[in-house]
Amino acid sequence: MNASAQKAVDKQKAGEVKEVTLVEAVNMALAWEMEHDEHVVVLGEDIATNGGVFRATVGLKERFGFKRVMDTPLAENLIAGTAIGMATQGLRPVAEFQFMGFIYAGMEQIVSHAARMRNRTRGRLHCPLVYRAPFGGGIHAPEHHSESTEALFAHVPGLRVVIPSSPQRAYGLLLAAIRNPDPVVFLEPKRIYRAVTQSVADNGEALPLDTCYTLREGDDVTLISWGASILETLQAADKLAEQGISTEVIDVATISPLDRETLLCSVAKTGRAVIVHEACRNGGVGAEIAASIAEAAFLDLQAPIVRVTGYDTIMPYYRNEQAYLPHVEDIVEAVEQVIAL
Amino acid sequence: MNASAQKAVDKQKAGEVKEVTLVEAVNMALAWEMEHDEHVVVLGEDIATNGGVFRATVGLKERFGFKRVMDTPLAENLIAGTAIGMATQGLRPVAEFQFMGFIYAGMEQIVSHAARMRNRTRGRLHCPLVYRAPFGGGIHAPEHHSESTEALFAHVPGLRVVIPSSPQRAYGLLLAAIRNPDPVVFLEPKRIYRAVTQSVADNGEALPLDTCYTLREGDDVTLISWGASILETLQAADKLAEQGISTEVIDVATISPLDRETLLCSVAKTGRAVIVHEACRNGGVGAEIAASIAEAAFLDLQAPIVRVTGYDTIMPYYRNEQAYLPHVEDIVEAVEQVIAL
Amino acid sequence: MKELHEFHVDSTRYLDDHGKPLGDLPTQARDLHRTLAAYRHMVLIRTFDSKTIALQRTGKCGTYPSVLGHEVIGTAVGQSMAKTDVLVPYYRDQAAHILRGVSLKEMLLYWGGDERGSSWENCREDLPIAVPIATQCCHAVGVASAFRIRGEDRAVVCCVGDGGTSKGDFLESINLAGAWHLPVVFVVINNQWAISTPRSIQCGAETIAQKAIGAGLPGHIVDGNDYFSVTEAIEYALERAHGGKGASVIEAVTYRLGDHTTADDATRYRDAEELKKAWEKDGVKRLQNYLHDSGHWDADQEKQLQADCRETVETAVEEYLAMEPEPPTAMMDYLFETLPAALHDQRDRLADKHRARSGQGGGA
Amino acid sequence: MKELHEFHVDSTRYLDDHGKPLGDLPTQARDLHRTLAAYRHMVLIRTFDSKTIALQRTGKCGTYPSVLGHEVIGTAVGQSMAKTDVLVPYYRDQAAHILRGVSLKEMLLYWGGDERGSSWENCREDLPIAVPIATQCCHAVGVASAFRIRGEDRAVVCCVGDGGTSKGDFLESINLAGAWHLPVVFVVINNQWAISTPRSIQCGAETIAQKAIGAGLPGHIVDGNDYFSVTEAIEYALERAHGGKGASVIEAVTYRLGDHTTADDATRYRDAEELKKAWEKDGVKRLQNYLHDSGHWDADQEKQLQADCRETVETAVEEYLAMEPEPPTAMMDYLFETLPAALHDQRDRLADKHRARSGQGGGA
Ligand SMILES: Cc1ncc(C[n+]2csc(CCOP(=O)(O)OP(=O)(O)O)c2C)c(N)n1
Ligand SMILES: Cc1ncc(C[n+]2csc(CCOP(=O)(O)OP(=O)(O)O)c2C)c(N)n1
Ligand SMILES: [Mg+2]
Ligand SMILES: [Mg+2]
Repeated sequence: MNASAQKAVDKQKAGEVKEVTLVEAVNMALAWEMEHDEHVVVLGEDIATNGGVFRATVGLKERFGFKRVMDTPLAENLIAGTAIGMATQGLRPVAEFQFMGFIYAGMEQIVSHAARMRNRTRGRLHCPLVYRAPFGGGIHAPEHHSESTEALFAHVPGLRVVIPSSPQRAYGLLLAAIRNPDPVVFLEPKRIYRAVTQSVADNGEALPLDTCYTLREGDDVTLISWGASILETLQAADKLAEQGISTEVIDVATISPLDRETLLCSVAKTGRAVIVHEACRNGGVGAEIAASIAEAAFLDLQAPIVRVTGYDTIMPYYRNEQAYLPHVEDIVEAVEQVIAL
Repeated sequence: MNASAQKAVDKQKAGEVKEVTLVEAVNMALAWEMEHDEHVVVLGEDIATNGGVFRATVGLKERFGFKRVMDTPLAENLIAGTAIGMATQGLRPVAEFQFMGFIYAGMEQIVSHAARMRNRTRGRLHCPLVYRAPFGGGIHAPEHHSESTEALFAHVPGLRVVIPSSPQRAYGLLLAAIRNPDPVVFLEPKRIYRAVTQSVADNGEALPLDTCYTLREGDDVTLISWGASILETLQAADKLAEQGISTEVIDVATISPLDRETLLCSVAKTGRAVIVHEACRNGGVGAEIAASIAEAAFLDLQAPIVRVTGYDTIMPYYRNEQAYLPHVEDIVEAVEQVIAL
Repeated sequence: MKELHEFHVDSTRYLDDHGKPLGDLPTQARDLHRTLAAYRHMVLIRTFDSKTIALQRTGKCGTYPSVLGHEVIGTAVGQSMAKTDVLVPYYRDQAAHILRGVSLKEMLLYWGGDERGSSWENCREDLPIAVPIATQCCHAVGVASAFRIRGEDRAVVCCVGDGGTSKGDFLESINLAGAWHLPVVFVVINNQWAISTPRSIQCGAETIAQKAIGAGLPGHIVDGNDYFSVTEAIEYALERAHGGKGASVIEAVTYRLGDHTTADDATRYRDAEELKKAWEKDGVKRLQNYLHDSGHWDADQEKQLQADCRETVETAVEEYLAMEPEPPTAMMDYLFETLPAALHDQRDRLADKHRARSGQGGGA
Repeated sequence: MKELHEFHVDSTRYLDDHGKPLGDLPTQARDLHRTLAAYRHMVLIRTFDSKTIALQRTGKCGTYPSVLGHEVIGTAVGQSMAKTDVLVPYYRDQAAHILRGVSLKEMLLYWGGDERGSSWENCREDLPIAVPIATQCCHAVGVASAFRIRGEDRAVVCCVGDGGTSKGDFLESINLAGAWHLPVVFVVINNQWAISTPRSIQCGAETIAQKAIGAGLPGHIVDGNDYFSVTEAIEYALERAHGGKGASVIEAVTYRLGDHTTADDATRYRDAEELKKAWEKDGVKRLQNYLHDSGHWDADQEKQLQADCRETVETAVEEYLAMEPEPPTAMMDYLFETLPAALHDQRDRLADKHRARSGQGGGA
């Protein structure tokens, strides 16, 4: 099909509801936005001809051409910095880091430039870009392919850090991230890239950033999580419901800047909070959430805030990775512990 | 003076008590250790002939020769990685990043290799190295010269992050860091590089890592800080004492791994804690400390833990940097606030 | 069974140390008006430079990197670029910035610790000064990519020091510029020093220009104190870039005649003799000699120029000194397009404190 | 006024695609024993490779990068290095590792998701496999610096892919090797692809070897499927390194005959025809032809070798499969030399959970 025919078909399909996985939702959002905003370009290693090692960008090059869908040389620092240059020119680059474990080479560009261009120039230039990276463990991958270091980015002023945990949120949040006029680090939980499908209307509707998503309402305890751990958190909520414990489950979604209000309202109601994340505990985003709640909801809290997290060590290679990851039982145990107080 | 004469003179002088600033103490520790351990080498930009832009390495090249005191090309990633290669060979490299704001290019090497070499090889190889960097604001420097991003390193398993706040601790902790068989990120608070002098015995005695230092004992509230903010924290303690408020002041010193025990013991006694740091608040090391205390000392706490920190924004250029930094009055106010509860 | 693959870079010089033509001059030299403007600009920049150092010494400006010895290169860059081209500078490009439209006052604000010093009323698309060495090179290829993607006939000039050429950013960027055939001109300002680190320690290669070879780009060396050779090289490279012929690397060889910055003391690490010799090659004096010798400049004109420059600079300094600092809340107001709810409290606190401390009713 | 600075890299080939000498062979070719050992090793490695892929397909091993097409280079590296030299590998150097003393079982453990796969009983100083592309290059110059500092007569061989040559780490490291005159040999395994990214997108230069020029190093290109040219080049470069003559860059040109890893499907992005042509240049077959033609190898020997290799590999696989996983507490036990007090609780929790889950009394 040639480009203009494709375009027509696509317009017809707009709003079509599709049953998709999280990674397909990412692809759908990219395609929608490229179709509707010519400023959107994507770049990264193996994203064009190969469609990305996880197929997140599949079909984009065929549809939008190699000028807007760019395979780069192998250099993450370059990818991070090139996107910045493009963004200062009003493009909306979406740059992929193949795995979060390889984002560190781009750290200087991200911290010292992407996050600062607007502030430094007092708004003259800004960086409407998205850095995408699959993250997290549990897929039997080699070393460096299982990282969850979202906390490193959450601490950097000037960045937004957004993490979807379902196909619908992947679609809506990625659209919002691309349209956002400031840099967004968009981390995709690869363990649940294909875990479930969901109906997503391909209608270009973004979901709000900077807000938590309450996935389940409850009274006894607030469960706070994001990314792939939402899966186990919801499973734990089910189990706890069987025991008669009513949990409120919150997907933080934008881990920085943090929507403390939703978290505090929930804890004001439940009096208890358990935070679940895959990243190691020491200095994880769970620490900021716990510290914020413990400070602001001091009088509401009926039990200490417990964190269920990865260990403070290097993610083991895959034979032992399950021993590192938080499991449903760990969450259940933690809730039982805080409920007992 | 030739090398062996110098050596003799130096031996005589061993143990000599000198009145030195923090940066001189750094220099003294480096010189001591290079004299007594031939495996110690130093490298970085402008550290040899120029003796470092802050003069931390002055005289080392003259004394120990250019083979052990190496000016590198301008590339922080290379500096970080070269030190790793040296360390796997049993050298004890002390690599300087000229300012903490330029360490990010070395992030991949630090996170993915220095912190992991021992674990990855099951102890076959390891990285006994020190990454030194001056950090923090308040010296009227240009952009990127005032960073306090210690939290980024504290979250990385396999690293130690050590911050001295006095000449004595600079001397003792740096010796300990060099002798430690694992990688240490050693951050030097440049705002107090020359703020005070202290008597330091140049006797090669290291101070323990992984432990907090209690600088002042008290009953009403625990003040927790590190680095240059220790200065204001101690000043606040004095002011508060005048008001009849008795504070315990703790210098965390090793911010990762964290000596939670000392902090918890203190809070068990005082029932209140105020954490002071220059870094921005969101996801700072203060969050981990607050979360840990709030969890473990839930029943001891008589007031919420308050954090006195930099704002969640980019460190302003110097005309407004004082508006960003935490001041004595801010600490005093925070203490008054928690005491009132 | 053995085969050789051969490569080269070229080097060019038109004026000797005293401003005497070594042979035929390039076409650009026929434009007397432009040459005179260049000389006037160099003197202005030099005047500005020494004044700013004086301001720093008296606490009225922050750490400042002197442009002494780099005026010719910056002037040639500024003159050669089209208005719609984009400059991606490092921090010693004062001469280029001012020609692009940055005001002396803005320049002072920047080094005076005020972010408004990069908000630039003119040259809105030029990138701000990059302090982290060589990082700007990646932005340059990004800007050039944007031009290519949109099919615009524009080019980028990216400046970087000799020290900067050791850093991955420069090397990765020239590689991309070569692979993607991007309209960028990399100008390496080889002033022989990176703070205290001499050129010999940066790199074992004979020239820096030859780094272009590994990226598949043409490399040129020019005498950075020879206005004509710098101008010719940049114009040639810009023409190629505009003509879709891709990127180039120019190594402009000069000498840093001042300290690295006002925070530095170069006598610690370099020879007085070396510095003295470098002064003999000074490009500003050289161009003056050339103009003088060719009958286009005299002592009166020089005197007048010096006075004009002093006055221009004085006026700018006064404007600069008269600027109130921004309110502290400015530190939050440009972080994002819209301040996220999470930061409202902090901004309020900042405003309150400022009000309390400045004892005013309003302020923030 | 114009001057040219000239540079070159050379390229070498001794055997044609069918193993026929194109002229005189280098001295190394006279060592029949070594050549036969090389051939045997390549076959072993190829046997190991296909077995490991089969293990992965049946869930008994993790993602694995096939060495197909890289056997000649790794074998030449492994054979040429002195025992006291240090290998700084990337992740496709199976052939070199095994010659250095890594066991097949250790190799399997590594790709089987077990950290003990890098604890290596032999070659204790070789660096482990580096997964983050090109990062190992910085370690290589660090190791070489250590040799120089201590005045030891040792050298480093650092391997990196063609993709890796675009990354700052490689470029910064060759620059340091040139500036510091370090005893390193950089071997670029140019297999034409970086996952799906063809060589032409990595870099606009004609060759990768010419990147050496910018670092002031000699650059050599060899046919990476020609055992003799690879061997000669590495030996020559190692001799220079040992002789205090500094570093070199060797570009060994080959083709990745397999998928990038078992997680990849190369048919998505590359031509069947291209692959077929590459097989015609296969270096293992080529060396077999050479040995056959020169009367040193026959079908019986080949049959025997194949059987021997299968047996060796089967034995290693059995040993590997019989290994119990480490206890989960191992994830804390090698983090630091001594476990910091801050982590005692977490280790205890890990041990408890493991005990509970495995239903055993001890375990951790
Ligand atoms: C990434 C980084 N590292 C270190 C510094 C500190 N620093 C500032 S200028 C400089 C030397 C730069 O030399 P060169 O690139 O030759 O430019 P020049 O100052 O000589 O014009 C250094 C090391 C920095 N600004 N950025
Ligand atoms: C820093 C980094 N970025 C991305 C990756 C993912 N990745 C693994 S291999 C590879 C391609 C490497 O190509 P090349 O260097 O040519 O080596 P080859 O695999 O062809 O032998 C990529 C992009 C990685 N491992 N490290
Ligand atoms: Mg320089
Ligand atoms: Mg390759």
